[in-house]
Amino acid sequence: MKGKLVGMNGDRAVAYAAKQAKVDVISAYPITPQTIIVETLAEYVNNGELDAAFIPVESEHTALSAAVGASLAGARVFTATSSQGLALMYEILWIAAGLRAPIVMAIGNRALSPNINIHCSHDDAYAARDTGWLQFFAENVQEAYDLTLMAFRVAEDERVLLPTIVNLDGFILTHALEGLYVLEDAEVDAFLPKRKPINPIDPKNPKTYGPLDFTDWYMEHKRLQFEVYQKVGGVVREVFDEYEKLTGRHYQPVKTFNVEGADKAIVILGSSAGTARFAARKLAEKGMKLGVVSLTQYRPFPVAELRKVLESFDVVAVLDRSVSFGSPGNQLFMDVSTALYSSKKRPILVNVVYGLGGRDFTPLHVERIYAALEEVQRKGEAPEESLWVGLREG
Amino acid sequence: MSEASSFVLKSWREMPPGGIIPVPKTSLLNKTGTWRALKPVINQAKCIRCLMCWVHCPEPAILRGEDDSVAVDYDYCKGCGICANVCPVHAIEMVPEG
Amino acid sequence: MRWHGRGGQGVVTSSELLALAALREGKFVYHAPEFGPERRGAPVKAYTRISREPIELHSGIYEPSAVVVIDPSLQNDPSIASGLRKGGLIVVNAKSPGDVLLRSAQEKGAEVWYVDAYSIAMEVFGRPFYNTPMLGAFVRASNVVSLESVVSVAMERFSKDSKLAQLNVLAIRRAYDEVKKYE
Amino acid sequence: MELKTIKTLKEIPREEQFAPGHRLCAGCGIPQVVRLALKAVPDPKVVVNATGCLEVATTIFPYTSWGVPWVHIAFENAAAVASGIEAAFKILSKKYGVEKPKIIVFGGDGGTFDIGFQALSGALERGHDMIYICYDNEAYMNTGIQRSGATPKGASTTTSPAGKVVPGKLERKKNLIEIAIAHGIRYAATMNPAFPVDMYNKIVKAANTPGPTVLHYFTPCPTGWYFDPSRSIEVARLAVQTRIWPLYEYDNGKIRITVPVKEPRPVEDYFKLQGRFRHLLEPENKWLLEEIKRDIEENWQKLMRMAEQSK
Repeated sequence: MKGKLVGMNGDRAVAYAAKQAKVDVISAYPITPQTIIVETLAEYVNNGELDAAFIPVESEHTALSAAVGASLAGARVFTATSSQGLALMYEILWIAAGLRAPIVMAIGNRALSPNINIHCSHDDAYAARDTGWLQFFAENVQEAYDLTLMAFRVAEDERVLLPTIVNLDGFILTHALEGLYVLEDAEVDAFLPKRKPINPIDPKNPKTYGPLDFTDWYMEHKRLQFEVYQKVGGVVREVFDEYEKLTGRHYQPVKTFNVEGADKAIVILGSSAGTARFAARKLAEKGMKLGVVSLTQYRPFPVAELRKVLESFDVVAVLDRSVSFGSPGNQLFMDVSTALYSSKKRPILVNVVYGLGGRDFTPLHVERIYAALEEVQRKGEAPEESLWVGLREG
Repeated sequence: MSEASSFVLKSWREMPPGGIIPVPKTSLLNKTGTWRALKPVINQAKCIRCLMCWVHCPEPAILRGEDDSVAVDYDYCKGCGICANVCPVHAIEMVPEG
Repeated sequence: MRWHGRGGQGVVTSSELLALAALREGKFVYHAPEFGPERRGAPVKAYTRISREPIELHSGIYEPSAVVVIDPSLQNDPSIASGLRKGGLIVVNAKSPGDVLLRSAQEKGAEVWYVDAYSIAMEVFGRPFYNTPMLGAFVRASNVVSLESVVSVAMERFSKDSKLAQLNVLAIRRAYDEVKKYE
Repeated sequence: MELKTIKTLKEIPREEQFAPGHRLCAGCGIPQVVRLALKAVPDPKVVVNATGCLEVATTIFPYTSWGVPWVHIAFENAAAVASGIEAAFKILSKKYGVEKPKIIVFGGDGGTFDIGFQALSGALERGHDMIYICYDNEAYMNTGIQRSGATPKGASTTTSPAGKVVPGKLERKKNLIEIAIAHGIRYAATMNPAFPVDMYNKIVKAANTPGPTVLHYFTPCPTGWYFDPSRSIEVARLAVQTRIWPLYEYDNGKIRITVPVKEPRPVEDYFKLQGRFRHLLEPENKWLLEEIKRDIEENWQKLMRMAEQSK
């Protein structure tokens, strides 16, 4: 591993990456479990370690509104939020993407109310899935740091120009200290030079940003935006490759473990992927083979990559740390189902709900899921309902 | 103006990212003079060059000359009649179009 | 390990310093505070996972190898030793370990170590700061990291205030020396 | 560079940075403040606009009336967006020598008094260098004349219609200037299109004041107030002459009446010109008319006291 080994929690690692990215503007509002990011950045600015404007806004709605304004002005902009804060930003999420403002935002993933809860669910990230933001999920503190740096590169690439979310599980990563390797400032400077904005606000070259767009042009504008997402995957891979050359750390949109020769797998997001691999190793000791597939890139959804990986399985559990009420499945399940539907060979899918509101996800749960997959495989048909693991008995 | 028209005539596939309008004042291509039912006519002999009509015109469609004489830009005048009403010497008359 | 104390006692700091010391020795670590709204005075926990292999497991710790009781009033809470592995370790802040604790230790076949961190803290800081002395005691009892690693991360942590850094190091060393195994 | 105030219309710069061809209603009062603000504040400048009449009518893709950079994000956040742009230019200017523009914000009364109130308060508290201009046409005109927190008592709107039981809006209008001043800002003023020199000079003073300033502009709306478009300026002037819309400024702790009204005109003169108030002149609504007159007198006396104390 290249770099200097340090111990940090996820929030601090993200803030450190933003500092090394030499962000110009930080516009953010505190909310648990993201707050440490904002506090750390305020400290960097007030101690003179980071030359940036820190806008201590009065709400998340303003945090993102100001971020969009600053980004249009040509600044490199960072913000962070969680749960209710992201929900309050919702209106502006679409606008940031549509106006092609390459803001980077960290989300300390947290369950949405009611009832109020500060712990991890993926409700917030999922609620942003249609807004046009790119999304990455970090599995550990190292990834939270790495993905934050890479997010700026992807977001600001002139083939992309889209705001980007880095998700890290609330508390499980935001507040957890792990060892991670950080780059030297000069290395980050070389990887991530000063932003070169396209069409920034310039009084010498006046442009109109965010006009009314009626029936005659709105659709064409959406089509133009739509076409960008077809190119993002390629840019992400370029950035992953370049980052690997710099750090020795390998990233890919879809991460696989133990998939060769396995007929059962689980698909999962975030910190639980490691727990799933840990459990898969234990299962392997007992002669049971479970593939673990985790998504580092969630939006745009890596359809082709995922299809290639999953087609060979008989049964696949898709794990959602959220519930999409009244939908034909929960969020990741719907994504995976759609991605696989047109495949010639497709596995039976089982939707699993786990870990809501910080309910701990343990290797025992993975074993239960494995048992459920065995049963589905035996019966040859998918269960009607989703399986909830970790729910209280009785 | 030529800048404005060249932008508007481009294919939508060449529109810049973010739905922006990349050049200023393209509304000059939208001649709102067609909205007008009554048209202001300035009696230059009466005009005292006070600029009241010029400052109050919402379009703006009152052209201000170097010598502060005024003229109506009928391409854009919507015929609201504010100019005639604010003229202290009644030098502007609203007359029906056509 | 699992750390027990009360909000405001630096429970999280102890766990974190231990993790940083292990990291310095080339080990892999995961440290997490108990996840709850911050509240001063209420019982709180923190968790440290240390391994020679990369740690992928991100779940809570239910079967700790060791338990450290930072707040003396918690040692007779019967849940202190819950999940403790057979042959595990309990380190308590006490002049002498209490009956409830000893009973559960016996059931688990756990080793009990104890140190009067209250007296050490009062003598060193003049205030009941138990967390760094208990860290020193735990390091001695567990040998999971070296005393010097812990001292160096403590020096760094309190580097803004050299007096405070020295006092913490003194507290760590004294507890390291004074902690005793209950026979 | 200190900008200069003027005494006559002739001193107002000729250059127009706001182009015709926009689709505001004939006789609309909004462009007058826009034109004067763009003239009074020299380049470089950036305009931020809340959703509202001005925004929708002047930037219908691909047509824009703006000759300066213009940004619209949403309804409730113009002051927030301006905060971000201001902060960005400040740091970009420090780090890379980019020239720092003056920020002018335009928000309607909905975007200022109501949905954008929090964002405005936050921006004023944080002290961003911007001129915030509220063009107040006293209702949500863009969506079809619904009441706002700026709709005056007695006015009939589509959500406060003058009915058989309730004769229009019964609540008073918020006092934007007092709210703005309470944030500790240094300059705030009311403006009216019938008094263009007064308006121009207030914009100049706002531009000369570092930090946030708030200008509250009376916007006659022929469509929503039901009057003949040609009488826009007459309606505006009457608002001042009846003491309904006092023209004053708050400048570094001092209140000053900028257009004194020694002999006020009867409020009925103002009301009878506008369909939104006509019901107030019916005998059964006399009680409301009297109440409104008392409010106007009370507001005026309060203002006079504040002006007196400032001397």
